[in-house]
Amino acid sequence: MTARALNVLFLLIIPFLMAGVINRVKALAGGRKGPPLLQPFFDTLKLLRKGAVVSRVTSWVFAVAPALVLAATATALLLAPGVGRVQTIAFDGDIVLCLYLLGLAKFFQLISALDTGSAFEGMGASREALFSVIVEPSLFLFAGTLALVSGTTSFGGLFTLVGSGAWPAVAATTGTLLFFMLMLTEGCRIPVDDPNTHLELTMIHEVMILDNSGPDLAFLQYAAALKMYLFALLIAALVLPVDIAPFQAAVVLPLVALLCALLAGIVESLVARFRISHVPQFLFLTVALALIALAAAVYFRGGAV
Amino acid sequence: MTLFLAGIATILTAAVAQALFPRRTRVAFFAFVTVAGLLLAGGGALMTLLNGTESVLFAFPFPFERVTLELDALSAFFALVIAFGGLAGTIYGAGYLGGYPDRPLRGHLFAFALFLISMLLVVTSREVLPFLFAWELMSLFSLVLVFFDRGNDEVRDATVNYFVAMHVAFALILTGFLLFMARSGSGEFSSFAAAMSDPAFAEAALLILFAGFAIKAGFIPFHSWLPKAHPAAPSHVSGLMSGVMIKTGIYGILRFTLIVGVPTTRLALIVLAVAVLSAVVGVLYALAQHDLKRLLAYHSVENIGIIGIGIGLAMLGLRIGNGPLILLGMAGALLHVLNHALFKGLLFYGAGAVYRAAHTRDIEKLGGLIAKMPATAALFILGSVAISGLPPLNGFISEFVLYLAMLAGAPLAAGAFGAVVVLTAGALALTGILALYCFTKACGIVFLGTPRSDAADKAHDPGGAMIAGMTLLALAIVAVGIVPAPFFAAAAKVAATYPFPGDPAAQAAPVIGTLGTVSRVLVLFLSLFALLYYVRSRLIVRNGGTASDATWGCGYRHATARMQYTASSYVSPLMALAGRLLGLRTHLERPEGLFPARTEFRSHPHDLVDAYLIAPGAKLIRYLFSLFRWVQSGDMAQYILYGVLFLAAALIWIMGGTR
Amino acid sequence: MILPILLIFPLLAAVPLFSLRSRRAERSVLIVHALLTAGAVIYWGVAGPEEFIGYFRADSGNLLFLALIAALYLAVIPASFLYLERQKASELWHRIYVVAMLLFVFSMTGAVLAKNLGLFWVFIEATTLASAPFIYFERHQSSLEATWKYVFICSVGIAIAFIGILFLALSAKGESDLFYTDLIANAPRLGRFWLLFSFPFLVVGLGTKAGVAPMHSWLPDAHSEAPSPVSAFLSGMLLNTAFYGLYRIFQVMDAAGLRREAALFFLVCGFASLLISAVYISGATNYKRLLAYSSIENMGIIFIGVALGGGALFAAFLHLVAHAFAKSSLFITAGNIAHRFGTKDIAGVRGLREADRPTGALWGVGFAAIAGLPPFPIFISEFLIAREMVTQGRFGLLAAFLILVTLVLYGMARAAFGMYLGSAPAGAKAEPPRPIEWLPQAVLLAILCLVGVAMPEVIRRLVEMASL
Amino acid sequence: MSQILTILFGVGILYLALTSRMRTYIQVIALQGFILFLLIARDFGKLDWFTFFFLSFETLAFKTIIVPAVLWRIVERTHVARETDPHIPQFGSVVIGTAVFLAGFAVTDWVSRIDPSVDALPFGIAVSTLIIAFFIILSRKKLITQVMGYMLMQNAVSLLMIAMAVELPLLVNLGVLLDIFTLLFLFLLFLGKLHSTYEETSREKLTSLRDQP
Repeated sequence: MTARALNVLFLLIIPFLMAGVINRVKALAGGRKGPPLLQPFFDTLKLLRKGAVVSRVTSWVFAVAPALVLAATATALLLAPGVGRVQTIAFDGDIVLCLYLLGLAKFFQLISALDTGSAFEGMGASREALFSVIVEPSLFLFAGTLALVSGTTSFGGLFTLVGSGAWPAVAATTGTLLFFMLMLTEGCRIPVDDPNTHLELTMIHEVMILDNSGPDLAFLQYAAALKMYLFALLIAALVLPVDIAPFQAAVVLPLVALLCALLAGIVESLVARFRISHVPQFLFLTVALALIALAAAVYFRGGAV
Repeated sequence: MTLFLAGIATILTAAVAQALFPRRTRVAFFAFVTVAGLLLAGGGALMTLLNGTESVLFAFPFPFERVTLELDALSAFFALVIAFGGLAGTIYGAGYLGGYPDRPLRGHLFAFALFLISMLLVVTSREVLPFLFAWELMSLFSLVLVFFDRGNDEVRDATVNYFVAMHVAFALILTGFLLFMARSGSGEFSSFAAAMSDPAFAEAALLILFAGFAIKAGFIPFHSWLPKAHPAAPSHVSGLMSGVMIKTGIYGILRFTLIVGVPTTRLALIVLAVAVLSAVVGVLYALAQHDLKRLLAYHSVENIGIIGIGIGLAMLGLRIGNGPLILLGMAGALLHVLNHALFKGLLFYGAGAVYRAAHTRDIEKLGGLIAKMPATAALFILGSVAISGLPPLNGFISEFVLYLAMLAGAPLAAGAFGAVVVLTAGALALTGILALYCFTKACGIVFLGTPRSDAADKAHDPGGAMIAGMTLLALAIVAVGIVPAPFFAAAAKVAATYPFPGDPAAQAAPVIGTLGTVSRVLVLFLSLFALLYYVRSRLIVRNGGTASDATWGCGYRHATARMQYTASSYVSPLMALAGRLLGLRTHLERPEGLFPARTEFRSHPHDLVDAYLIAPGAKLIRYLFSLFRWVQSGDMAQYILYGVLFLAAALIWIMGGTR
Repeated sequence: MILPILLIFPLLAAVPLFSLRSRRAERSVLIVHALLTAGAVIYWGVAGPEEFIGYFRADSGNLLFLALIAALYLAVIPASFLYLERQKASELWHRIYVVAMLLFVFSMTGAVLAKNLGLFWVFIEATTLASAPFIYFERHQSSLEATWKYVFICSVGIAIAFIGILFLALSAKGESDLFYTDLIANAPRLGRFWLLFSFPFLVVGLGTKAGVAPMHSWLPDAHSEAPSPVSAFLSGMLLNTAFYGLYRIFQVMDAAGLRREAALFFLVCGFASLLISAVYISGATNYKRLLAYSSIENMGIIFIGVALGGGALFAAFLHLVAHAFAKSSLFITAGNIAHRFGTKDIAGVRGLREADRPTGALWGVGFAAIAGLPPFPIFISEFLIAREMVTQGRFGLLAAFLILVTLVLYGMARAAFGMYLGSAPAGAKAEPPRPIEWLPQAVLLAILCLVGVAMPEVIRRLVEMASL
Repeated sequence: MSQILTILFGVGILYLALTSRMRTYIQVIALQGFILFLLIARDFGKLDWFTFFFLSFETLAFKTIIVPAVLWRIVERTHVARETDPHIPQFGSVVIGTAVFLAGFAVTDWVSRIDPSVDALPFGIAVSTLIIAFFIILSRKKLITQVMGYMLMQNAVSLLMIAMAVELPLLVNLGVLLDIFTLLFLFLLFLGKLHSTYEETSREKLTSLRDQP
C-alpha cells in the first residue's frame, strides 16, 4: 500500500524534476546557470491559471484531446512498475493495456493536431506517427521476450530478471539501451526531436501543440513528462536488483529516474539533432536490440523455465 | 433452432412480399420485416450458444436428399455476428436507399435478403452440397448487390474480378471437399475426421480448403478482388460484405480445422505466416490509399490478418498442445470477428454517409466535415479508435486477448516456437500502430481541418435511419469495449470445442477475471478523463474564457484550405520507407525557374499482388491463348483438316494398339 | 398411335402451305405441331412406349430428348413469330421459315425416335438440309458464307460418320443389324477390331453435328448468322440430337468391352472443346458467337461426363438438359438484344439492365444458369462430374477441368457484365419490352431453377432413364 | 473382271491428282460412277431386286449422269476452266498421289492381316480415294473443286460399301441417295449464289467469319 501511495506521489513530482534536470544539464553544458530544477512545475501551475486561445477551425476533438491524453497517460503510468516493481494496478497483460493507453493518447494527440488544419501541425503529426511505427514493435518484441523467459504476463513479473547464464545481464543491457532510446524518442528529445528549436519546420512534438494554450498546454506538457518518466521506470525495473528492499527501492527509484534525465541532458548537450530522414535508421536500432534480446532468450531459455 | 428457422423464414417472406408493396413503403416494410427476422435468427443463435448444440434435418428431393442445419457453438457465434451485422446494415440501408427514389429496388431488396439468408445457411450447413449451394448463392447475391450502382467501367471490372475470384475460391473449396469425400465416402462434414488417418492427405486437403476460404476472407495474397469490389458496392453493402461476408471464409477455416482436429506444424505455420503478411501488408496498402472506401477495404485485409493470427496461433497451439494459445488465440480470433463486424460496418457506413453528402470518396477533396456532419464524424472517430485496437473500445479487447495468448503461450512453447510467437506479437504491434497511423489520417483529413472542396463544404449529416444503424453499431462497440467479459466467455465457449489439453473452463476463468479488471481500469481512465476535462473547462472559464482566433500559421495570416497537410503528405515519410515494398509509383514535375507556373506530384499505390501475380498470370494466359489463334482462321479447309488429323491420329493409335 | 401422326404431320402439313399462302395458316401449323409434339411426349410419359413399323420407337430411353424438343419448340415459336415480324419477312421467306422449321423439327424427332443407327444417320443428314435455309435467312454475305461452311463441314462430317457406320456394320456382319438394341445385346460378339476402327469415324462424324472439337468450327458461324430463335434450337437441340446417337454407340462400345478406348476419345474431344472455347470466349467480340463457343464448352463437358461414367453419367445428362434450357433462353434473349441495340457486337451493347429491365434480368439470370451458379442445375452437374473425377483419382483431369471452366467463365463474365452494366445509349431505350419477348425464356429459366433446387421426380426419372 | 474395274477406278483418281482441269475432274467422277454401276451389276445375284434397282439407279442416274452434268453446267457458267493456283505444285501432286496410294495400301495391308476376309484391292483403292478426296478438299482453292472432292469422297464411300457390305439393308443405301440429294439441293444452288455474291468463288474469300483469342 505504501509502495502504491509512493508511486502516485512520484508521478506528481518526478516528471517535472526530470524535465528540470535536463534543462539544467543543458544550461550548464552551455555555460549558463539555467532555470531552477522545478521550473517546469511552476510553468505548469502558471499555465493552469491562464485562459485559452482556440483556433476557429478546431472542433471538439481539439478540446477533449488534452484531457484525454493526460488521462490515458496517467492511467498507463498507474500500470507501470513503480517502487520495488510494485504496480499501482496489476493484472495479467497489464503491459498491453499500458502501451495501448499510450497509443490512445497518441491517437488523440495526432488528430488534435490535424484538427487545426495547419500544415505545420500536420507535418509534426506525420513524423510523430512514423516514429511510433518503428518504436511500437520493438516494445512488444521486448515485452514478448521477457514473457518468453519469465512465464508471466504482468509488468512486475516480466521485469524481474531471473534466469540462467548471462540472460539477466543481456536483458538488462539491451533493455536499458532500448528504453533509453525510446525515452529520448517519446520524450521528444535530441537526437530525434529538439524541443527548443526556433523553427516550426524542424519540430515534431512541439509543433503539434502549437495551438494549445492555457490548461490544455499544461496537460499536454505534463503528459509528455509522464511518458519520459514511464521509460525511466522501466529502466529502473530492469536494472535494480531483484531482491531490493522496499525502503531502498523508494530511495533508489527517483535517483535512477534523475540519472536517466541527467544522461538525456548530456546526450542533448553533446549530440546534434538528426536529419529527420535519418531518424528511422536510428529507431530501427531499437528493433535490432529487441531482436538480440529475443535471440538471447531463446538461447538461454533451456534452464530458465 | 425453431427460432432461428423462423427468422430465416421471416427474411424470406420479406424478400418476396416487398415486391407487392408500393414503392413508397417498400423499403420501410422490407427493413421492418427483415429486422424482425434477423432478431429472431439472432435470438435463436444466442439461445443455442447458451444451451448447447441443436440440429434439424430436412429431407429434400434429389440432388440434396438430406440437408442438416445445425447450430453448434461455432455456428451460433457466426450466426450472431451475421444477424447483428445484418441488422445494422438493414437499418442503415433503409436510409441509404432513400437516395435512389427512381429505382424500383425490387431486385436489390430480394438479393439483399437472400444474401443474408445464404450467409446464415453457410454457417449452419453440415453437408457438402448444401454448403456449396449456400456458399455460391452468397457469392451470387453479393455480386448482384455489388453492381447496384449505375455501372461505370470500374464497377464492371470489379464485378468481373470478384466473380472470377469467387469462382476460383469455389473451385478450390470444391476440390478440398471432394478430396475429403473421396476418403470418407460421405458428404457429411462430420465424416471428414476419418480422413485424418492419413495426415499428409489431410494436410493437402486442408491447405486447398484454406486457399479457397482465404480468397473469400481476403488474406494476402488472395485478396486482389477485395479492394476492388468493396468500393464498387453501395455502402450499405460494402459494410456487410466487409464486416460480415468475408467472415464466412474465416468460418470455413475454423470449421474444418475443428473437424479435422490437429493440424500439421507446416499448415499452422503457413496460416500464421499468411495472416501476419495480410495484417502488416494490408494496413500498409491501406495507408497508401486516397480513396476512403478502398482504404477501408484494405483494412479488412488487415483485420482478417489479425483474425488469422489468432487462428494460426490456435492451430500452432493445437499442434504443440499449448492451452493458452488454443483458448486465447481462438477466442481472440472469434472476438475480433465480432469486433471487426461492428467497427468495419460502422466505418463503411460512415464512409457511405460522407460519399452521399460530398459525392466523392477521394480523401484529398474532403476535410472539415466534423462541422457539417457532426454525428457522422463522431461515429467515424469512434470507429477509428476501435479499429486501431485502442482502449476503451472493442478492438482493444480482441487484440488484448491475442497478446495475452502470445505472452502466456510463448513460455510454454518449446524452442523456436516461442520465438515465432514473440515475433508474431511484434508483428501485431506493428499492425496496430500502422492502423493508428492510417486512421489518424482518415479522421484527420476527412473530418478535421477545413473543407478542401465545395462539395465537402456543403455536406450535411444523413437522415435518421442511417444514423440509427451506425449508432447501433457504436453502442455495441462501446459495450464490448467496456464490458468485455461476457463476450469473451462466449468466444471461449466456442474455443473450448477444440481438442484441448486440460479443462478449458478452468483456463478461461482467470482471463474473465482479468477482463473484469481491465474494464475497471478503463472505467477509472474514463472517470479520470471526465474529471480532467471538467477541471480544464472550469479553469478556462474561471481564467477568462476562450478567445477565438485563426490557427497559428507561424506568422502567416492567410492560410487557405489548400495549404493544409494532405493525406499523401501525411503518410509520405512512411511511404519513403516502404513505398518500394508497396509498389508505390510517384510522378513529380519539379518546380522550375524563379516563378514556377505549375508543378505536380502524384502517387499511385499499386498492389504488388496485382502487379506481380495477377497481371503476369493474366499475361501468361493471354500468351497461351494466343498460341491457339490459328484455330478459327475462317478457312474452311483448315477446319476439315482438324477432323482429318484427329481421325489419322486415332487410327494410328488404334494401329499401335492392335499390332 | 400418336407416333405415326407425329412423324407424318409435318410432312403433310408442309404441302398445303404452298397453296394456301396465308401467314396465319403457317403459324397455326407450327403451333399445332408444337402442341402435338408436347402432347405426344405427355402421352408416352403416361401410356408407356410405342413402336411404329419396327423402325421407330418412343420409350424411356429417348423420352427425355423428345421432351426437350417439345419444350424448346414451344419456347422458340413465340420468338420466331416475333423475329419474323421484326424482320418484315416476305411471304416467301415466311413460308420458307415455317416449312424449314417443320422439317427441322421433323428430322430431329425422327432422329431421336429412330431405333436404327442407319435411320438415325439419315435423319441427322436431314437436319442439315432443313436447317440450312435458316442460316441463310438474313441473306447477308456473311450468312452465305456461314451457310456454305455449315453445309459443307456437316456434309463431310456426315460422310465420315457414314464410313463409321459402314465399319460398324462390318463388325456386326452376320451377328446383328444396326438396331441399337440388337447392337447392345450382341455387343460381346461384335468384331472388336472393326468396332474400334469405326468409333473414331463416328466420333468425328457425329461429333461434327454435336459441336465438339475437332469438327466444331461451323458452330460459331452458323449460330451467329442464324435467326436467334433458330440458334436457340440449334444449340439447345440439334447438338443434343447428334449426341443422342453418339451416346448409343458409346453404349455399344461399353457393352463390347471397349469402354476404355471409347472414353479416351470422348475425353480428348471433351477437353479439346473446353480448351477451344476457353481460348475463343476470352476474345469474342460478337455475343452470339460467344454463346456458340459456350455451347462447344458445354458439349465438351457432357462428353467428359459420359467418358467418366459412374455418377458423372447422370450429371452429363442433367448438364445436357440444363444447357439446352439455359442456352436456348440466352439465344432468344440475345435476339431481343440484337434487335434493341441493332448490333451483335459485345462492345456495342451497354446498360442492358437500364435499357430493358426484363431482358437485362434474363441475360443476367441466364448467365448465372450457364455459369454453373446455384440454384441452377449446371452447378449440380459440374459438382457431380468433379466428384467422379476425384473418386476415380484423376486429379490432373480435375485441375484441367476446373481451370478451363474458370477461364471460360472469365471470358463470359467480362462480356456479360460489360453488356449488362453501364449506361445505355438513348436509342436502345425507345420501345418498352412486350411480355412475349421475355415470357418464354423466363419460363425456361424458372423450370431450370426448380430442377436445381428440388428436382421433380419426373425429371429425375427422365434424365436417369435417358442415361441407361 | 471386277478387279480390273477397281483398278480403273484407282487410275482415275491418280489422274485426278495430276490434273487441274475442271472438266477432267467431272469426267473422272462420271467414270467412277459408271464403274460403281458395273460393280453393282456384277453383284446382281447377291441382291434382292429392290436394292439392286435402287443402287443401280443411284450409281447410273445420279453418279454417272446427273451430278456430272450439273457440275459441267456450273463450270460452263462460271468460266472456271481450271484450278489456277493449287496450293501444291503439279509435280508435288504426283508425288503426293503416289504416296497416298502407298499409304492406302499400307492401311489395307494392316487391316487385312487382322481381318483376312477383307478384299484388299477395293478396300485399298477406296481408302486411297478417300485420302485423295480429302487432299483435294484441303488443298484446292476453288469452291467447285472442293465440291468435286466431296463427290469423290462419296464415290470412295460407295466403292467401300459395294466391296464390303453390299448385302446390308436398304437404309444404308438410302443414305447414299440422301448425300446426292444434299449435293443437288445445296451445293449447286449455293455455288450459283456464292458466285454472284463473291466475284471469284475461292475459299480464301470466305474467311470473314473468324475469331481471335
